[in-house]
Amino acid sequence: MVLERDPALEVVDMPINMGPQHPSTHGVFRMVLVVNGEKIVDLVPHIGYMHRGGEKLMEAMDFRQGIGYCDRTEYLAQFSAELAYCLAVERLMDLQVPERAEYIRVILTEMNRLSSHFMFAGAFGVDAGVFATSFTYAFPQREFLQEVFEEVSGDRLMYAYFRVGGLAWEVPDNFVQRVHEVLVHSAQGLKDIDDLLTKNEIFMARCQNIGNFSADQAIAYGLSGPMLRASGVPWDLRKDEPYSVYDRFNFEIPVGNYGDVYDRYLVRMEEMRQSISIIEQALEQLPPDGPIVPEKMPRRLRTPPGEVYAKVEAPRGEWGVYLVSKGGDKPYRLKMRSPSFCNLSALRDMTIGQYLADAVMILGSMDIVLCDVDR
Amino acid sequence: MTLPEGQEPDATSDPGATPEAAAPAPEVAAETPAKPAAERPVRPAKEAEPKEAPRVAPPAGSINETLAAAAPGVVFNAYMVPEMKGECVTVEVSRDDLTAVMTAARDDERLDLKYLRCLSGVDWQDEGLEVVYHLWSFTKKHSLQVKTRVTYDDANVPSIATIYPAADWHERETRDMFGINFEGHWNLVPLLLPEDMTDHFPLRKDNPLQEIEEWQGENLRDGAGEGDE
Amino acid sequence: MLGILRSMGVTAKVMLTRKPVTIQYPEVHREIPNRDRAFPILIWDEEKDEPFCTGCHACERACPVECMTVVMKDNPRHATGESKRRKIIDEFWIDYGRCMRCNICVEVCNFEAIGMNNTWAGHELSRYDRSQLVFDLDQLLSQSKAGKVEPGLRA
Amino acid sequence: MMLLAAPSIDMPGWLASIIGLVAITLVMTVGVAYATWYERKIIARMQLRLGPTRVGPFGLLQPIADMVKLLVKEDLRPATADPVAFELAVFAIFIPAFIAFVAVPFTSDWLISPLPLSLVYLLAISGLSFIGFLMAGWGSDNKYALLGGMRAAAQLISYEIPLILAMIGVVMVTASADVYQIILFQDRIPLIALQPLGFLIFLTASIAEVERPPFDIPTGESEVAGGVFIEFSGIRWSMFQLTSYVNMYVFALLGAFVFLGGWEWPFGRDIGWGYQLLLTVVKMSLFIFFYLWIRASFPRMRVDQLMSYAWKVLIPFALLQIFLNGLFIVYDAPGVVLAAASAAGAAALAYLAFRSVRRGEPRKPLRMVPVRATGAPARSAT
Repeated sequence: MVLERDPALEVVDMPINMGPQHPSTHGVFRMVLVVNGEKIVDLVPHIGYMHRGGEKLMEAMDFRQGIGYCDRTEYLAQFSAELAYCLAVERLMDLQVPERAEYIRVILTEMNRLSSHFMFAGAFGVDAGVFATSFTYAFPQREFLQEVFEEVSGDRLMYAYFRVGGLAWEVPDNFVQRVHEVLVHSAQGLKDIDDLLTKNEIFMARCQNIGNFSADQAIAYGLSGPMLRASGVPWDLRKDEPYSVYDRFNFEIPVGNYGDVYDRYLVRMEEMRQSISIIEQALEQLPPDGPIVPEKMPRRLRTPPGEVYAKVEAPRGEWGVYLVSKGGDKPYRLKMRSPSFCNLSALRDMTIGQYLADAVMILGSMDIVLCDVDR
Repeated sequence: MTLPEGQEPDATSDPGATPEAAAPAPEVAAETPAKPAAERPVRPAKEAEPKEAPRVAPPAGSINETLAAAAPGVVFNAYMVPEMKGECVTVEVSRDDLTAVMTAARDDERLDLKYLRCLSGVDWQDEGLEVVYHLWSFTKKHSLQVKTRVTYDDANVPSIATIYPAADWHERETRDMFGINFEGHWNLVPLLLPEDMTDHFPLRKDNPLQEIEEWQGENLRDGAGEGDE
Repeated sequence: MLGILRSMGVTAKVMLTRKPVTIQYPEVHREIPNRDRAFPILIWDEEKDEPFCTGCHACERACPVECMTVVMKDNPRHATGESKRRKIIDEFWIDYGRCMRCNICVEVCNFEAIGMNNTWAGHELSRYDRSQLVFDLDQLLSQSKAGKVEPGLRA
Repeated sequence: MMLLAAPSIDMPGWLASIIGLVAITLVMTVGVAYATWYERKIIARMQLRLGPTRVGPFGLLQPIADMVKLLVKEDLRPATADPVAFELAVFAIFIPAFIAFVAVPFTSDWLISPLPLSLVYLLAISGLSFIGFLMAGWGSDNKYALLGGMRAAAQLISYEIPLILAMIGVVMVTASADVYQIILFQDRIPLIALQPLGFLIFLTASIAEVERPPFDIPTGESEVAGGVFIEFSGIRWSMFQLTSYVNMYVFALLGAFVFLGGWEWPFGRDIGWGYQLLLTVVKMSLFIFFYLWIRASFPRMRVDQLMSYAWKVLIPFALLQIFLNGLFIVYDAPGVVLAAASAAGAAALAYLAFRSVRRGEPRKPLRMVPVRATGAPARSAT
């Protein structure tokens, strides 16, 4: 006898709406998960809740005004974003940035990488389920870094400190000493988080072998930064297409073997150590004085017509600016190639087949900034 | 296929020496603060002087020659923009050849451009809409910039999302912002814009950013309306 | 197991050996650096007993978010010879709700007439109504007039 | 044996029980409130923070303020929720947690009702709460709540087994299923020395039973955003929280009684009820501190890891402990042998917990690609 199957008892996949208000979507990001029990069958990401038309707004802003908008786009790696924008305009205008300004840019950008990765480490621990401990270990260190940024630029988050051609104003007199102080703190915070998470077996079990992406996949999906390096592609713009004065430092690029979430975490932790080393080298090489803007700096920034694609290695990956100018003091078209956007587009293929809790971890390992995704 | 004027590869000039860049623009004189504030120069009242970017032919042995060998039968126009400091060769292809060029760029071993770095749309107003692809090769360490141009009325470009999965979201974004229809894309629904906003393309130049801004400025100047809600 | 013990070790060590980093904010204010950028304020010329600002619109023009409104007038004290400023600021509004504190107005000012507030008073500006965030000339000048502010960043 | 709340007045036993329970409920409510304060302070210190400081000295009145806030908060019920399951879920969790105290001997005299099988009673009662979680999860008509409820049910049932098996080991050694008798058994040596493996299993399973990190997947904040409690607010939510803390107390007390010797060890039972109570509270606090410590230190486990840990690691080891105890009883070996064998088992458990997570080959470390400076050294300032 064959039992009649009750259609009400049919096993169906359940769509779950995760976000826009969810503790671990890192901003207003929404994904519709289709789960079979706890396994994810499908995932549909929805972005755009933070879309403010930044590219359009920057078409109406001149090159100095636009810098402030870069901060607001990539609000965890503001200096990287500013640097990419300034590089683009400098290339168009053919400006030579003075030595000292370049070094200060490198120091600040690398410190910014530290603070951004601290943010990642803290938030990622919380995604893994640590009751905010990683967060509270990371955030004081981030705060120390921000204090230096504030002393330099005057603002804690929206620095608007880089200018086309150099810097807005001199760093304070005790800058070098302050950076040295803060690096001690950063190393301490790094050790705390390392002790708390890296070797913890539960953490390893949560991170290892989820969200694996091979090198070919990562390249095809246009991943960049730590995501790409964790997949085994030794590619870092600081090494491969050096900008600013990055060709003057010795450092190492961590490259993962498995391309999973744990490798991404490890790569970022190692990058922080390398950043500390870069900052120390840069502080040593920093010219004690000198101009911070080019001598032949035009009063009003006007570019010749042209187009340029400038990119920097931001903490999240390649932050590129495609700038088209028709002449004048405003961009004709400005495209921000944000690493968060490109990395996030791979979320669907990384997540399918994993557990529900892993989706959170994979999203956390991307270290997205939603403002940067939506722009 | 409309091509912009003056893109002959011989139009060379040194960008740093253009008089516009070097000459300081008139600033408000410090001694005479009594300058009337009638006009608001923030507004781009007059269009910038119509000039084209200087373009030079790529040197011999550049990547465009490899591309020509890799994708035979494709007609393209190769040039370089001096501002890009020689690192990027641009090829302009017709949209009919785009798929062939992209496939060749990805699969040909001499090119090996596996990485789609960036995909941007540019609105050239009278000269149509342009899609710019930035490609990069990890093994060969060279890059290529591919451009294709369409008109407003026939804004269809073949999708390359099957060739480069990275293009998926970029194409959706470009469709949102410029209304370029990427034919063959598997899921061309609005990404950044609301789902129902399919007939309005914010990044096109005919979109009234200025009016909105001015309206907000007016609102501000009255000192009212800001706290009304 | 070792990693688990290490995790427990670090939390225990922190509990026993380190001081909390908390700053009890409303009672304790962190010292803010000299070049801190809160919101722009206008600066009072103590010598001439009038604002530095001549109402030249430079800041208004340079403002990326257009949060400023400037109205200029003839300086009545120029006629009497008390002041060298022929024109002076008549009305000045800054919408702090719109301002993004980019410092560009300070950079473009030719008279050092505007500066970024670098005191806590410049940060603690919560209001119940957004319209109260539009500051007029008197409000913008009051802090500098009282000698409370010496902006660290001036053009 | 003197009964709590009925020291001298002659009253029927059931009335005494009810009065005792009400008294304990009131005491526990305050106790739980202060457990939250304790938790927040301790975890804050572990996290470089201060914890509550605003309300009262050292934030001591913070729990009261929280309670008042939760009581006056609007009690919401989703329109599509199942009213019966939703309303009753709270009680299905709340009541078992509190009636567990009937069998808890706080001191040698303070006991509401002497039960001959009080250990069984405690385990059985505390295992009831999964019904409430299922009701809450299903009744909320929320997918997160449903996931949380299912997770809770699976977890509670799975971890009940190693817990009970560990307790069976204890019962075999002490030859009694009465907590009171088990405490009396430990007059010279606490059972943690004789049963380290059982203790380890109990400790792990009890954390899972009270759903505290790293086993808090039913309420996992970062995944299911509160899980079963997602639709509850105000008084209902606070009752859930209260219950989860009360459960923590119950298991902490159970651990203190069964493995740490309760009020019996190390001073004997003649030290007076005050000291006995103090001893009980201190031992219970040790457990609670351990729970808090774990909470501040560990990430959350994933649902499949959680289940496989219970079924593939804890249950076999609990059976091993029972087997060892059986050998000990049959061959009448000295206690040292049992302790040594159990300790070896505990070490094996710890090792396996370490190994089982790292399945397969050891991971390769990161590859470091060196970058050497190629650019010119720093020029002098131009």
